[in-house]
Amino acid sequence: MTWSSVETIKENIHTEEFWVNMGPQHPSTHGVLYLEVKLSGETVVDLITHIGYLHRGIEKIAENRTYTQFIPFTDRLDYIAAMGNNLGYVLAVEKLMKMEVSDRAKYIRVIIAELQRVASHLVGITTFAQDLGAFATPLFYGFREREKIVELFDDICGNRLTYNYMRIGGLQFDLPKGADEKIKNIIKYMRPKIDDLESLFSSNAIFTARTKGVGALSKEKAVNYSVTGPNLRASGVKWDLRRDEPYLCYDKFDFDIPTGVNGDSWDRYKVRIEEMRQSLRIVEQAIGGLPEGDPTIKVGRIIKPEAGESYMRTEAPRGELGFYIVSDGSAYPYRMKIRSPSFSNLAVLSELAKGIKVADVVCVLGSLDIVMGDIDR
Amino acid sequence: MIKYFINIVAGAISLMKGLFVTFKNLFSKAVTVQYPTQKLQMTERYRGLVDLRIEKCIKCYMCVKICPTACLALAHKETAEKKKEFVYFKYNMELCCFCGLCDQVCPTQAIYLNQIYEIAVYGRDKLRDIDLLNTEKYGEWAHPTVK
Amino acid sequence: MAVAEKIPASGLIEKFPGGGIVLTTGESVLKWGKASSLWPLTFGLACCAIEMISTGAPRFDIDRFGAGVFRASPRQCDVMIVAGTICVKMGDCMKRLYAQMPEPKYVIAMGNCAVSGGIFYHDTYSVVKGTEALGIPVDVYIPGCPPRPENLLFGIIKLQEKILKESALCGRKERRVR
Amino acid sequence: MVSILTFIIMIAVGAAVLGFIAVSAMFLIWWERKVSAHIQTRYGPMRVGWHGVLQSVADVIKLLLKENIVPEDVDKPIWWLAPFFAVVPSVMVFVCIPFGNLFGIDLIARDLNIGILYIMALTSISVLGIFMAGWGSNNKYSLLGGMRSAAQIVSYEVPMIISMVTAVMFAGTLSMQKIVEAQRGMWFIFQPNMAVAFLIFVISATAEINRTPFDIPEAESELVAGFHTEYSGMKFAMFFLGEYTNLFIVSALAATLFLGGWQGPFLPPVLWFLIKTYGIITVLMWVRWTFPRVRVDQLMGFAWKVLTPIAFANLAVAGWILLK
Amino acid sequence: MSADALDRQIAIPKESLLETARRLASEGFDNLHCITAVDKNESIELIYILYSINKHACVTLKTQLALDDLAIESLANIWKSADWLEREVYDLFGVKFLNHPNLKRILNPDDWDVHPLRKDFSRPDLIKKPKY
Repeated sequence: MTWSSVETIKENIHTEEFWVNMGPQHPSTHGVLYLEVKLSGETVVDLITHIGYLHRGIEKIAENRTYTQFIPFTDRLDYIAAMGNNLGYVLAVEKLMKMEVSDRAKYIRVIIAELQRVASHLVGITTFAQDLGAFATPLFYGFREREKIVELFDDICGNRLTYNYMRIGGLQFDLPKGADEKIKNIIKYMRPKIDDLESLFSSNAIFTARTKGVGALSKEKAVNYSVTGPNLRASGVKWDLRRDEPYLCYDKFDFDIPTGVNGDSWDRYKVRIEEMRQSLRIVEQAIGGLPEGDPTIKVGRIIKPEAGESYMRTEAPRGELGFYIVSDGSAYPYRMKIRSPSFSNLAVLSELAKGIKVADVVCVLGSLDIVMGDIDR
Repeated sequence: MIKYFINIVAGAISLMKGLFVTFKNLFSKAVTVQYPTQKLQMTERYRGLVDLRIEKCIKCYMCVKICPTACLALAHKETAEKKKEFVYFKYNMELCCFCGLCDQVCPTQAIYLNQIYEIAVYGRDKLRDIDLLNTEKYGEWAHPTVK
Repeated sequence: MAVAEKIPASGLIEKFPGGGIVLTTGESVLKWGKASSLWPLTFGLACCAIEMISTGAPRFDIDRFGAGVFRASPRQCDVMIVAGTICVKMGDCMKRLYAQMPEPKYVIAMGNCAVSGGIFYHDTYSVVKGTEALGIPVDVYIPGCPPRPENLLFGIIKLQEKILKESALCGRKERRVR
Repeated sequence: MVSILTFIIMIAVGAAVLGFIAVSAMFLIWWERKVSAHIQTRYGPMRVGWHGVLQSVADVIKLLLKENIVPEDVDKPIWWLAPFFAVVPSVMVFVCIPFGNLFGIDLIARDLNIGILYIMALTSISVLGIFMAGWGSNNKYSLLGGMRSAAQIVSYEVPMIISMVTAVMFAGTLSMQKIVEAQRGMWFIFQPNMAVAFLIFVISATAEINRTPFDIPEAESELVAGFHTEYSGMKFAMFFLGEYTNLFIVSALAATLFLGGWQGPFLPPVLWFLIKTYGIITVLMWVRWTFPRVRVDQLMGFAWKVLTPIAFANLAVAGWILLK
Repeated sequence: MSADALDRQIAIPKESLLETARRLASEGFDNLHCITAVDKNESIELIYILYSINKHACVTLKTQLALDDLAIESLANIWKSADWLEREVYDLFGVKFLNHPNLKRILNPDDWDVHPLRKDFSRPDLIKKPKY
């Protein structure tokens, strides 16, 4: 057979692109995400993201709940990092009411938020590894480590996942007796475990081959898509609200902001690993300098902010979480908009997915670390 | 050509590191709590089911007002001696979100969240309209029989 | 035989003297097999899914009950743990997933959202008020928001008790579906 | 008279082999669950029998009781036949696996003088089952899984066979029993170039039986359950059976070709054979529960750019050593 | 405390939105952080929150839309993040964005014709929380 006849055969072979539905029930869509993927062989030609399978209308609910009553609902937004949502919401209301909280409350909030960041990144990284096909072991290691933090939170506020701990003007409880000792132990326990996780992934040739150069997001695109959080920093933008617009008492702590270079899945993973270490550093400093005082508030009174509006954004584990609250002077918010980080982070997926293999779609999605409750609200 | 072999060897070494981590864990002690035979102690602040210390309640309706899911229903009447008396105090566990706001807002610590956490039922009616005034309401859940 | 003592249903043999023994033993073994091997569907909807994974994770380890094989394909699983809020858009998908599961199939409604809509019962326009509202029969309800992992394990024990009580061969038939 | 006796022996051997396969697969499933559990610092099945040894029995009973769903759009004959194609070849391979000897009887069903050739031929057939399942299911995930599997096994067959040929060259025979006997003095693995061949064999065998890090045909996080997405009940169990039988076979082959088969001091030969085989299986499980999966193009690249050249070079070195 | 986006508000008529947006983009506002709307009963107010990561600045654009003319130019060609955010506003408020690449409902089912975050929204299956 001559070479030219092979060419003619190639021309005559009829190939067809086809659509594959991933989700809403699919093991690697992190919940109920629905992706329509157009494939040519194994290569992705087009990808359409459908969301809304977990749209619970929380913004509508907010208009019918008092300010205190809404706190439990914030837990259910980004359920992997519920404390971060709690914090963002109460800060927004405090900003609306121009209220200052006590120093101890600020410190405890920082400690809790940073521990939550560690817990959240543990889940994020290990589910990412699970998506890459490392079946169950890294995921279960991540959950085993996270369990320590969850048990601490259980001790502090009485629930494992939906904490409802922050209050407008302070906290529900002070730390229980012996909590600072426990937190110190967690820091001691967590550091070698993070190293372990890193040696399980970072040096692993298969993991590197799967992630390096996959789904690279350039600096400009990341900013233009309003990608935030670790995903933005992985693209090389040194932007962290904890440093650039410090809230609470983040300006008192010394920490680095890890950034990536290429913005690929590897960088996104690496930034998260590094952020966990920095968070532990912040917790260590905060627990060392924990001031005395009463972080709790007298609750039960009805909160009625003056008519007005406030927009508060915080650095939640997944990115910038913004609460836009409009008050009409009554006990109920007039309008509440939750600008969730995962929503904007996910929008970039269809851009990143074009031209890569179907296995890489899962990889990119895992590295973006989305939570459907956060996206659909 | 040399680089080709270096890559292969480096890759193999990197995989060994991962294997070493799992190997370490293979012989470390399991962290599992074997649930039905071993049980974790619930923390002091644990938020279980809503419970009531009947004699302490002053019928101020704070808990009913603060509840984000409207799972509490309370009604009272006044007796001849100007004393408040319960008509009913119902708790709908189906709607409850175990947020603890009622516990926190109660001025006399009458309503609180107990330590019960093992609840599973075959029918929903057991979860609805639980009479908080009945002291035996959580009887079977307070002491579950699990083999 | 020491092993036989661990078979939960073996106690039933004593209740049927004489000729019934063989039949009962056979049936109780079948029931025991069904109850000890409940493969759940990987079906996390919302918050409770995290607690469901926690239940699978080392600390609580659902695999001790033989229920740790999370299958992604509905064709291969026995129990659907509805873990989370069911939204209007998801409702049809859920009905379809349930139809795709082979008999005998069981449903555990985990968390108040799956029981009744829970915290999202009032004022929301896009939440289905519980699994039953979709027409999917539920075997065990586990209230909680979210339930502790122990509570899910307790629910699985309850489901096993239920399976041991029902007939061993229910649902065994051939069916053609799309 | 003689023919009846042969017939009875045939039946007995067949029953023994089938029984062994079933028990071994069930044991392996339990063993895998236990190994994975302990790697993840948990216990695994605990509630049925001592440390859950009866777990696989319960699973089989349950799968037998499950409804058998036949999706409407499947290509029926192919869909029905696929599980058999996945299981039967791997059962047939047992004909010439030397288990050692017990009371002077060689535990090998038939020591074919072309044993290795026969095994190579049969192991290639099992891909047909996977491909049929992928094609017949009329499901896009299954189709992708089947396609991947076909490409993968065609690629990895080459280094695997070459590494087997290295062992054959050293033994100078194709008969399995004689290969074992050729390692009487020293197991093949203690020679440097045979150690390389052993590694290549184990890696490509892992790919051949679709285990992590080469489990792309059933890649759970991408393709739900790959080629067996549409199978339920007993048909699914047959794929499982085939998978674990294959796992046993490749480990047994590795033990026979490179680790001296049933040979070893002190202990009876059967025990040595099982120890070696299950040892390799445990290592494969350990690998499975550690590594992520490679991508389909990386998998092909690895086979053709790394494994095949090294296997050929190794073969050349082996030839040079033999001629020297 | 750092700069607050709401402290620098620019109220603009809806006709000049695109022009203003282009100018702000050329001035270095590279990040359209959030688009949202508020139903003010007689009108719908659109709020655009913009940030500049390099210059560390922020600005808020506000524009009013009359209920009978809920249409405005889309910004999806300037900032990619506007794509989904505008779809969300369309879904929840019914504001039509002209020249949007793919203006479809994003959160709610495609066949709905109501916009849930409007104050006059109601559905028969919506159960109001009893107020005490």
